[in-house]
Amino acid sequence: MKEMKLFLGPQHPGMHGNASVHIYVDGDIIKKSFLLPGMLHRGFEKGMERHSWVNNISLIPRVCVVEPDTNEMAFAMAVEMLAKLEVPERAHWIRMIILELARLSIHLMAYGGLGSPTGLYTMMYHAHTDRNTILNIFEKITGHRVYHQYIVPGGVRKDLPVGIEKDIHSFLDDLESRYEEYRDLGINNPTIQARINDTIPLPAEVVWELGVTGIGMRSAVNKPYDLRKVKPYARYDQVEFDVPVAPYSDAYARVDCKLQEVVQSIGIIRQCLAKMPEGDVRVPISRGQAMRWTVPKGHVYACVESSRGEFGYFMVSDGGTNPYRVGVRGASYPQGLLGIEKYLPGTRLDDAALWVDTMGVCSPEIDR
Amino acid sequence: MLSTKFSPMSKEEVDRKWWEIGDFFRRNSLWMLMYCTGCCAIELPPAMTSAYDMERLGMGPMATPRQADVLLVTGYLSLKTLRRLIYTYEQMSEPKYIVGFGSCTINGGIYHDSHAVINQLNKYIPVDVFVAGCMPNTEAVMNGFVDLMDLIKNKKANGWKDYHERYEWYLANQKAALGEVRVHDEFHE
Amino acid sequence: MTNSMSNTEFVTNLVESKFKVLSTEVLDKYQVSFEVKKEDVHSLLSLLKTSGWIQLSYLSAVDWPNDNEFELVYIVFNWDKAVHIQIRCRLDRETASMNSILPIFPGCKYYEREAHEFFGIKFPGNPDHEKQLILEEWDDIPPLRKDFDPRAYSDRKFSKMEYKNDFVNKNGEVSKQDARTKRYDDIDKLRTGGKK
Amino acid sequence: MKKQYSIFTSWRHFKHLFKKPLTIPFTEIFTKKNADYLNKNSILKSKKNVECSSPRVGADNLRGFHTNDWEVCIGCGTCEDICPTEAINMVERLDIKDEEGKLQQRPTIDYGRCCFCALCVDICTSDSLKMSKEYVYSHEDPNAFEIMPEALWQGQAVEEGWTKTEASNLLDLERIDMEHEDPEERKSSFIEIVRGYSKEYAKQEAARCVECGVCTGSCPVQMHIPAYIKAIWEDDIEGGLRQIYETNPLPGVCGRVCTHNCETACSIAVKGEAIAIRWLKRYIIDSAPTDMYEKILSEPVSEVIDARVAVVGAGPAGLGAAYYLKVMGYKVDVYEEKPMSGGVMRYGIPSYRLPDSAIDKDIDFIEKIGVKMILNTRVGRDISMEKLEKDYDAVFLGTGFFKPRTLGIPGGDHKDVIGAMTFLPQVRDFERRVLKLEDIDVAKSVVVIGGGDVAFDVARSATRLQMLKYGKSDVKLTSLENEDQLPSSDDELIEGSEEGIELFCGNGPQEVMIKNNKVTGLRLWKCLCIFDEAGSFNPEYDKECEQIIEGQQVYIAIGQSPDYDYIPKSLQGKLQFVRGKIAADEFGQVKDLPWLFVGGDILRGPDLISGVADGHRAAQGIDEYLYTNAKKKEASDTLKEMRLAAKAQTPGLTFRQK
Repeated sequence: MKEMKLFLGPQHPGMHGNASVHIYVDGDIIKKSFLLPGMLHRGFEKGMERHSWVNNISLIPRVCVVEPDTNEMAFAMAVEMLAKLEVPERAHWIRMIILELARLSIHLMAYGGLGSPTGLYTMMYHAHTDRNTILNIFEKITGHRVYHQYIVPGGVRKDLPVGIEKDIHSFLDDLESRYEEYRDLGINNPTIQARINDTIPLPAEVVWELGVTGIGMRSAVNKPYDLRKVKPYARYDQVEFDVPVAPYSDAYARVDCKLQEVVQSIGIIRQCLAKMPEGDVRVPISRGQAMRWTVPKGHVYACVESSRGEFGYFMVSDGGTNPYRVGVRGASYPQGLLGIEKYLPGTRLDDAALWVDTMGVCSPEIDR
Repeated sequence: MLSTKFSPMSKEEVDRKWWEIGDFFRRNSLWMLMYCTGCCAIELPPAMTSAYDMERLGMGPMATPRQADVLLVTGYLSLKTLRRLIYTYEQMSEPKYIVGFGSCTINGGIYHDSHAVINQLNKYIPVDVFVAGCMPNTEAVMNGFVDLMDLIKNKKANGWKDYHERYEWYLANQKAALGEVRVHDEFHE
Repeated sequence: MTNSMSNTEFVTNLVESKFKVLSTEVLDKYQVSFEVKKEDVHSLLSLLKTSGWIQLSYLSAVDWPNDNEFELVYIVFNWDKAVHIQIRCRLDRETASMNSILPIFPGCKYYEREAHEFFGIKFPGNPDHEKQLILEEWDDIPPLRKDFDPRAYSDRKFSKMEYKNDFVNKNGEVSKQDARTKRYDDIDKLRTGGKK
Repeated sequence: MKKQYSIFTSWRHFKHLFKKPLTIPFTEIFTKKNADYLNKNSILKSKKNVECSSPRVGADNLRGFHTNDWEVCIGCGTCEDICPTEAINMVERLDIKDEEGKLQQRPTIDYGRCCFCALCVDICTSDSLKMSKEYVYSHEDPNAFEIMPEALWQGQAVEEGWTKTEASNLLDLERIDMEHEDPEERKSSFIEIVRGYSKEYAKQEAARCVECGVCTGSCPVQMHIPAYIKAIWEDDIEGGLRQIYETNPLPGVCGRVCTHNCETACSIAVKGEAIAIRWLKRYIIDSAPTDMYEKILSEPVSEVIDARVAVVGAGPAGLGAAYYLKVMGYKVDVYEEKPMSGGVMRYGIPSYRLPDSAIDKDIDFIEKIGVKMILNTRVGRDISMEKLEKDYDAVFLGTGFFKPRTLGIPGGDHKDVIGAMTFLPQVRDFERRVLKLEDIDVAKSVVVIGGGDVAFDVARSATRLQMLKYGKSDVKLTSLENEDQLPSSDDELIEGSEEGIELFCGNGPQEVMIKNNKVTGLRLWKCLCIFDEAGSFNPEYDKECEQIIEGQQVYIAIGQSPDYDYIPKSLQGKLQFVRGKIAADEFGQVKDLPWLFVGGDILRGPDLISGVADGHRAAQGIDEYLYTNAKKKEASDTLKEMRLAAKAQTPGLTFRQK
């Protein structure tokens, strides 16, 4: 049969976000494939150089749409490293609550998103409705459902609103009570299992070759390689949680790990709410009004564990009011670009969307 | 005595009547194209799923441009997307409508000084309704859709006609920004 | 990991014993940065890879037009000895070229391609690095160079909205705002030493 | 091997069929307008639902559309500066009342740019800009997205969403502390109290400025305050110095003793402590090295116009006029009665506030650019006014108020009742070692009458002299005004109290108690109100509430009056006097005597910096008089430029002066 070129995306129901996978198929076996990124390119790294330290907080969350908080956190950590800022204790715990809520939200979304390549839309309906509740909680805490602009260098922008603990607890209880339901609906469902078992496996040696991090790596190498454990930031060293791992990384294992992380995140949030001290939530970067804040010279790299892996900000300051250079290491860069090029050939056409979904390829952070 | 005087309708009047009837059905079953051009698309899943359930308005996602009535431009458009969006828009069957989401489609939003993002969407393709917000909350999105229906009812959503009438103008703007509208995918491989 | 030695000390000793390091900076207990000569980068990365720094976290460049140099940054990570290592080297800006590290870290392929696209640095050894990746039909200097002004580019190519709303008073009164702005602009010129 | 589940495991979801649906009803999504549409199209069934339909109320923190309370907004434009998307533009609205500390402009917001980050709210200096809980807005016309926020959103009262809190505040409301000499130590010497900012502290203080320029309008000379503060922040002393000299030839003096109306107007002061504008100005002058002065010095005056102007009185007004006239290219001679130039700066202000070195630095600069000082020469005694009129093309009078005002109470003419302007020059002469300590007659306990800065100067100088003479101080100060309404600056009040001055505020003196021809004290009545209903000075006393405070001397610092003896009678007949001041136009030009200009206290007052402003305006007036009279022709282009540049910076009248 003749080789044929197909586009998966940018306008495709199975594609997450505005990116395109170019696939050459023979029958339905992929012969050659590429990701065509850049459709969400906005020139962030240039934009950040052109905004002051404080203005950047309105730019940062927009790097990755679904999980803005890891961006904010990595940016804030980088600035704090440069300016040698001591973040107030309470701010650390609030940050962890926000980060874990964001992790819940994106795992739910990805789990729901599994509905489109597998054809089980019920999952999507459940997951998005629960995610909507998280977004409303975010709105109460941060002032916006999606672009929170809440974690800022020096702490968080505002203290938690009164009574939010109740909202969070009731949501967590509700989610926990329906956790088994979620599993039954999705990965315990024999139909889904038949679809995702042994689909697009990822051997450990390929992981190192590609540089994949996050769940994709942990489910392959069977080791708790999670930045929250390996180099704890915020106060992750003071909470107890497990890092779900698996010995064999197929689509099933990755989705399974995601779901297990949901349980861990629920636990972390509960511990944070219990352990959180009272106190200030923010310190300014330096004296003076915000537009005249300056940060000492230096080169730093700060990274956090996002739902898709290591999310890092490389930052250079020349001592001025703007960052001199900000580089963003998108967590899904390896699996999105090199993974699709090297690893999709040989699999079936209909598995391409599953790869994009289970590896969490997020185009805005690749394009920036 | 009843006078049954039959006055034949002119062709224009007949067309108009048919359009009105067509508009009634169209506006009550607006099918949107599932194309997430930018970040505001993240508020669409709640609108599509059970929380806001836009199927109550007769709206639903469609996989291909030829089936869809509404193109949602969800936020900023990089040049690379604009090329593909113009393709998509031109593939859609008429009448077709565009909803512009968020600040970026109106005047560039936060990316107004970016080298890769256009500022005013309605210079390149005609937009019928703009929804304010960055990003607009789901409620704002839903209200935007009803605004569009209202406009269709009042025969004000004529962007697609304008695209015919002033195609030269649109094309000139497209060329000014893009150089060439054609997509060359082979560049990248 | 030996108990007597922290991870950062281990790295510093390891690198400084074998290479001539221009500057070393221990940023915190999880991060060390080394500035080395361009020629040493490959052997240093190989050494680190064999010592456990098997993950290439990031690769990018910084433009320093005043020094007429680019700075390449490689960041590698070891999951067992949690230390991020920054390796930085400087390249001449006019003839910016650096041999690809593809044989050491295959994951660098797209990072290098991007660095070429946004800075114009060449990476011999990386077969695809000159192809466009993110941008499409780009018609200006690489956009992350400091001398590229995205504002000017945007103003030139994409028109901005000119609102027809008029909130200003139409009584024909003399604008005080303009006078203030002009006064401020005049005085600002004195900062550069200009005088009557 | 993964566990195999039954195909029916997922069927338990059917139980949700019997639960209350999670779907949000239309009435909690749509606005009334859209609900009405849905109702008309039979999608929303009941008409009743239309009425109660409104979108979900946003959270308390929601960053929705902006509201701006125009009454509170001061038009500072800080929101415009911080906006990361350039969505905010300040638009001039001349229909807003023009008042001190406010600008006649208000923000418009472009919702085609706004990213709802609320940075503008967090940095708003007056907390007027807020975000509402409104978040639904759509329109077919893109022009409808530029909106001028007012207290109402789209004509509707709306709930407050995101507001500024202490944590989210982006302004720095606390002033960097200025080091002061310790009260116990400083009160026994005349060393300068305020030490001045170090470079690091000055930069930190300068970093607090938001560059709004509200201060400029309240400064009598309209200094470019934001510009030179920015210069400090960027560590460009030379640039800052040039900018300062553009509007103020006496910065060293003003950096120490200015009344700093600018700090009252400062937009940071709305919510916090004003920028220390005065100290920052002083920092520039103190840290500018001599060679930098000389570099700037060599620039301004290169050519000379063939016209001569006489300035009578080398005080702030006279020096201001002389400097700007010289910069325009005129030949200027300054006549001063006293042996040193500086007027009130030299003889009226004690050196712990204004040391001679600071005055010298400023006046030397003026002398070096070619202003000729003719000292020890009193017009009317050593040189006649007629001669000035004949020899010069124009004459500027800035003779000030130097005659002490007397107190019309019994015992007020006793020799131990001393006027401030008699005492203070003595103090300065003592500091310069012209007088010895024994020559000054300060009693062991004194009473000062008056509540202004001068009264405090007298009281604090007396304290120092007492400390030097007797080793302890006993100074009482009484004023008509209550403590919170004292006309003096807050610094004086605080520092004076620290130095042990006893305050008897809110009392009017009735009699100087004299026994055996010696002053023993002062009888006071409680003052009920100072001004009568018509607003003129007419204090009312409570005779019941009487107290006597002891003191062996009484100093009177209730203001000064002018001395016009030097003006010949023939000329005085042509002048009009209004409450002791000479009537003249805005530029100080006297009607019917176009060659005569006046300024300073005898024109307008009330403080040093206003005198400089009068001088600057008079310089412009003189320049215009000489040219409109066709007396002079343009000598050269550079000269014309010099004149225009100097005139371009002429200040208008401030709100207070109007």
